[in-house]
Amino acid sequence: MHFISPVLWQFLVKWLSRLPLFPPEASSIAPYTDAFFFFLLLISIVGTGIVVLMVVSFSMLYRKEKNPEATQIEGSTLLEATWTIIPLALFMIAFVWGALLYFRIYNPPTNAMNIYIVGKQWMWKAEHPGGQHEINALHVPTGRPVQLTMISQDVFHSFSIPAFRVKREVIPGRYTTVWFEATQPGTYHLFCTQYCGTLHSQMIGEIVALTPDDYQKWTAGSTSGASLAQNGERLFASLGCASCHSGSPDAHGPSLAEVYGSKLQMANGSFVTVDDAFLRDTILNPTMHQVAGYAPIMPTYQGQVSEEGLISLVEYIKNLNSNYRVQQTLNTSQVQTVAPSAPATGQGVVKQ
Amino acid sequence: MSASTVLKLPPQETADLPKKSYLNSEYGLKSWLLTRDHKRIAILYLFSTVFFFTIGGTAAAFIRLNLLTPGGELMAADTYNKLFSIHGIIMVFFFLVPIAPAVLGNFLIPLMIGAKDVAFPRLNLLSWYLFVTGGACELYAIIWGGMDTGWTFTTPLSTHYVNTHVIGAALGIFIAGFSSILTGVNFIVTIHRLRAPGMTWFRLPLFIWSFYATSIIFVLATPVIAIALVLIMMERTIGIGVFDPARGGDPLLFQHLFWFYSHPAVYVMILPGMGVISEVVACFSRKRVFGYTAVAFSSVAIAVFSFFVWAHHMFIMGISNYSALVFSLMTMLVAVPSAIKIFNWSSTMYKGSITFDTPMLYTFSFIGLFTMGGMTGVMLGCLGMDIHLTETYFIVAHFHYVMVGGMVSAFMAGLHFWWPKMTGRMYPEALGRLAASVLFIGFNLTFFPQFILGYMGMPRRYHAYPPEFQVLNVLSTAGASILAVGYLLPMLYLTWSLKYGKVAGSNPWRATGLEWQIQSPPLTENFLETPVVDFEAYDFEWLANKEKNEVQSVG
Amino acid sequence: MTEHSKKEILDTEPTHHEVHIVSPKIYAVIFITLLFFTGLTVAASYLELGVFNAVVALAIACTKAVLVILFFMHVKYSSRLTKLTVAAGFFTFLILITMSLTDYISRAWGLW
Amino acid sequence: MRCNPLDSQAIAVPATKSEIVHEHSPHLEHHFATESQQREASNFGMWLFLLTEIMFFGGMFTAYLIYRIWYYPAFVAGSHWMIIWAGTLNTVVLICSSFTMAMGVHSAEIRNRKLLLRYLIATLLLGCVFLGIKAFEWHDEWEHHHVPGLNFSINEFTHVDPRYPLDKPLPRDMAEKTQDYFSLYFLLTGVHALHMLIGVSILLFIIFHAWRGAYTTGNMNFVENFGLYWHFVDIVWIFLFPLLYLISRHQ
Repeated sequence: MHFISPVLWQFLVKWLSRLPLFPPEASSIAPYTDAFFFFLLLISIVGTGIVVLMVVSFSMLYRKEKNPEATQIEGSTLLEATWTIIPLALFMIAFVWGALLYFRIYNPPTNAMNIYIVGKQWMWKAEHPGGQHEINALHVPTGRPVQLTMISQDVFHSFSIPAFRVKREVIPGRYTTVWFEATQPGTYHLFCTQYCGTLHSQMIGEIVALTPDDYQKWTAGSTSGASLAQNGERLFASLGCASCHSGSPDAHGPSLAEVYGSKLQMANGSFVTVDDAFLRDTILNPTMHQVAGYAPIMPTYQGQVSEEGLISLVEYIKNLNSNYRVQQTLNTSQVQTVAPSAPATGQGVVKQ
Repeated sequence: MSASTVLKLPPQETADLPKKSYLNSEYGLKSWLLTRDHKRIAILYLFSTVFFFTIGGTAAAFIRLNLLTPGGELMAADTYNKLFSIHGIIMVFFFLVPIAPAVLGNFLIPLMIGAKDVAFPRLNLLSWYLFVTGGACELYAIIWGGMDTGWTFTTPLSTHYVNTHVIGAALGIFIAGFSSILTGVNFIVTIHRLRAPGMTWFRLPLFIWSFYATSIIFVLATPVIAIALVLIMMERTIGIGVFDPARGGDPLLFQHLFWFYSHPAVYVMILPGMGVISEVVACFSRKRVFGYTAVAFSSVAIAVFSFFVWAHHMFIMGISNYSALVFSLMTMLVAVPSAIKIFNWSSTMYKGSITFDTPMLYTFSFIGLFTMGGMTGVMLGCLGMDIHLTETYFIVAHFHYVMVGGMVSAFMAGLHFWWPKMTGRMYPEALGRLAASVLFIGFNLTFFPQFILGYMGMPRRYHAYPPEFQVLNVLSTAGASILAVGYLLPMLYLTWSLKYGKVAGSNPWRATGLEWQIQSPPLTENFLETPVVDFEAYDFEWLANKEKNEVQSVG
Repeated sequence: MTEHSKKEILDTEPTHHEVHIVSPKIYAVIFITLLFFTGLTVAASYLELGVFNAVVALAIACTKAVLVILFFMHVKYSSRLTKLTVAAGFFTFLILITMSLTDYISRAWGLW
Repeated sequence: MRCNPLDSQAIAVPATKSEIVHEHSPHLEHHFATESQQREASNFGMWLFLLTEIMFFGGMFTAYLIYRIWYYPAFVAGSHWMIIWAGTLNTVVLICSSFTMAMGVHSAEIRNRKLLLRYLIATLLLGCVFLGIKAFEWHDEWEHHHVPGLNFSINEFTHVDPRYPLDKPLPRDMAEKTQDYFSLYFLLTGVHALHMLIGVSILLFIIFHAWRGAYTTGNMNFVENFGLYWHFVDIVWIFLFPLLYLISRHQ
């Protein structure tokens, strides 16, 4: 070819070298997804192959020239049963396999480190517990399960990392989670895959998987000073939360120390395990989560705290092991003016 | 291969179109616009849906052109978003949903069951007017700025975050929805109540069974999207907050209501195609369809199961995982009847006497492409696989394989098959075969690369994309231009054949259906006297005897 | 497809469907019953029945609806096809509600 | 394989002598073989249309059910602001109109024009009464600032309701959710009233034709089908009434 046109040759070489046909496998789940995919691909190829084989061979064997007179055949119950039961069995295997994979991808292991993701039109914000903020990028260590707790400020987004084979819709008003364990250090694509408005295709970023050492260096180098929990503590004080949730026996609200992960009895008699989503929703819709034994007096903080603020609060309450610090903030906040200063309320579209 | 044809035309020197037919019973625009004849209404629908197809197709052409370069330099992101929204809305609601039922169904159902018309001719005309009104609303919305919600109208994006003509678009779909409902009601009543004497349920052509199943979906599913769209319009105009998470509404509820229609609607788009394929396979294999009852009941089974699977569009959207299990299981079940049909069509050819006329070529392309579309559908229905594949080009390729590769191939098969019945003239056979092959090649070149793109993770609805996806996108665009030729070609030669095509005679394919036993084009009243049916569907022996008797009586 | 079930399907096609004229007496009885149930449902809502308030209200509403459908709308005297149609409508309605609720009810079961 | 045509179960029996008489009946459209076939067809078509109506309301009922489970206290509080006597009266009015409609169809069946007219006019009047009472209620809700999107205020839910002194005022976050109740209330009653309005207009048309004697000469399909529609609208209200007005009145 390069005798004919060197330019064209260059062009082709450049193109073909840029033609990947399979995404990298960079997470612990990716081989499982791929194995399942190849199983499905095999079924599909065999199935399609059988159909094509039937059509082609019958076309050749029974075309009009060879077989001028058709033989009428009514049908065959045995054959019908065969091609009902065999596909059904294969589909059932696929269903069970797929379900197992689904629960594996959407059930984080308990030892996973947690990173918060906030999606908005049109950027991804990542909040690390250590206080590192990132925009349109996410640094994660390899060899360690990472759980993402995600929420959207406005519309539906979708957090997709093809190289990790994980994806989860990021929706407004509710936390969703996904987890992965990166295996190969490298930089991978992060896409928003749910159509979210004009710059949907710009809502992309980079997932940087680092070796544990590099990750240590990165966290040390990019901290913003205060950790997420410390931010939460400040907010906890300024919103006046400590005045009721002081942990003292005569307090108006329940003690929050070690509340995360515990089972609470609600006013309507049901039991609820406290998780991130529960904590967030209790701050916004306290009446819907009335803990038994307390009066429904907690005001709603809807519209007063940004999603980032809520994340800080949740992170703070999660790490609250004793009420000592709460008491401390209570003492200091009585000196300060209690003003619900919501950082960054202007960001999301908050409607009343 | 060109000798291989079942075609039997009357001697062209003496043959002429019948003196009286539905086409020349009356003249003038008014006789068309106020007609109550189901055949004329079908022709009206044919023109209007082809019109919308050109709009949707043009939008698709621009989309593919824009995706030639990774940066999306051809147009602004906003324009791109509007184009794919227009493409989706027009193609789904104004082309794929009405095309087969309203054109082929309207024309053929009364002919096939031996009736003079559909049960409610006035409603039939009304449904066309509703369709046109809905289409006009849509065109208004497009011309005055367009809409950029995608065809799925995801809340809260469509309710609070875009400033385009969402209300116009939703209103158009709402009105066109009533057209679907009326068509569905009409067909069900017609099939139940107007069958000719002797035309029992199990003598009906399989075409009728699949259109019956389609109509059930029309009647039961369409109202749910109507109410979902009303809620969107209310939310946008006065802000009632039912889908607004800021006011305690659940945006996922919209998706539940939307997909409760839109998933069954996918079967509205494919079931009629399956009916066409049954007719064509039988005729060109000169054989009764293998396992008639299995094929008939699988149509109904698809229609029924289609109501249980809608949430498989929402597996990653934060629905309950347990609920996802149920919906995934039902999805696996709905795949089985389609598999049954595919195998039955293939085995119909066994020991047949097969010819390869244009409709049969389209049928081959349907069987191949639909099998691939269906199998990738099973992949997407598997919970774990769906996580990686959904919202990427994989799903785009999947539904184009089903909708375009499946439904449009089937529609083309049907259009060519019944073209002599509709117009009385044959299309040019060689060009027809050429177009069928071009379509098949162009289609695969366009959409197969998208499977690979999808598995690599390229998200759908992206105006610009990372450069490593470019080669496959260029391939896809190249294929799209071939595909465009494949669509233009039939439009041209079919128009040409209206005047210059060979005279077809009443039964050029020597097919068995009632519609072939009358003159083409048929009379306004269809049948001179009510036919009495004393033969099974696809009874070629009966046809041979009939032909023999005719020869004898003439001789 | 057995002969029996084939017959069942075909049975929904009555060849001679006689129009049944319902006597005004039946209408009047149904009318009084409906009024009675309306009173009953209002009265029941003032009683403290816990969860059963909703159950009672819905049960009464369903009874009233069934009466209207059977008698005022003549379904009791109609062909099997009509009965099947009505049943199909309510069945699909129930699918919509129950299948949506499978999502909403089980969302709280897990930790996601 | 061949079947005798006489075995067939299909409907369009070829015209026998007795039916040839009907062939020229002015009511029979050209594509039907017999009048009973035509009547069956239109009746069946009407039922299918009602199925779509069931599903249309079904979407709203689903939304109602979900939010009622989620925000039960808000729904109770919202329901307590309904005017119970108006709702009960409206239910009675609608049941009466259903009865008169059924009697109207009966009069058409026995071909009594005068009776038919009388019952149809009664139905029309009752329908108008229903709409009037509904309008009064809506006006009342407007006065109380209960119309979401247009003039909604949660004031009356965060304070003790004088008519239900035992009710506790709702906390702010739950009071906000009463909007969901009122959205669905206006949506459901609004769509229902729209159906009533359409019904009343068709009724006017029918009365005009009944006055000219159109339905008492053998072709009463239209009245019969309209009756089905009217009863359906009644059934919707039969469900709306307890769902919207009667949530825990005892509290």
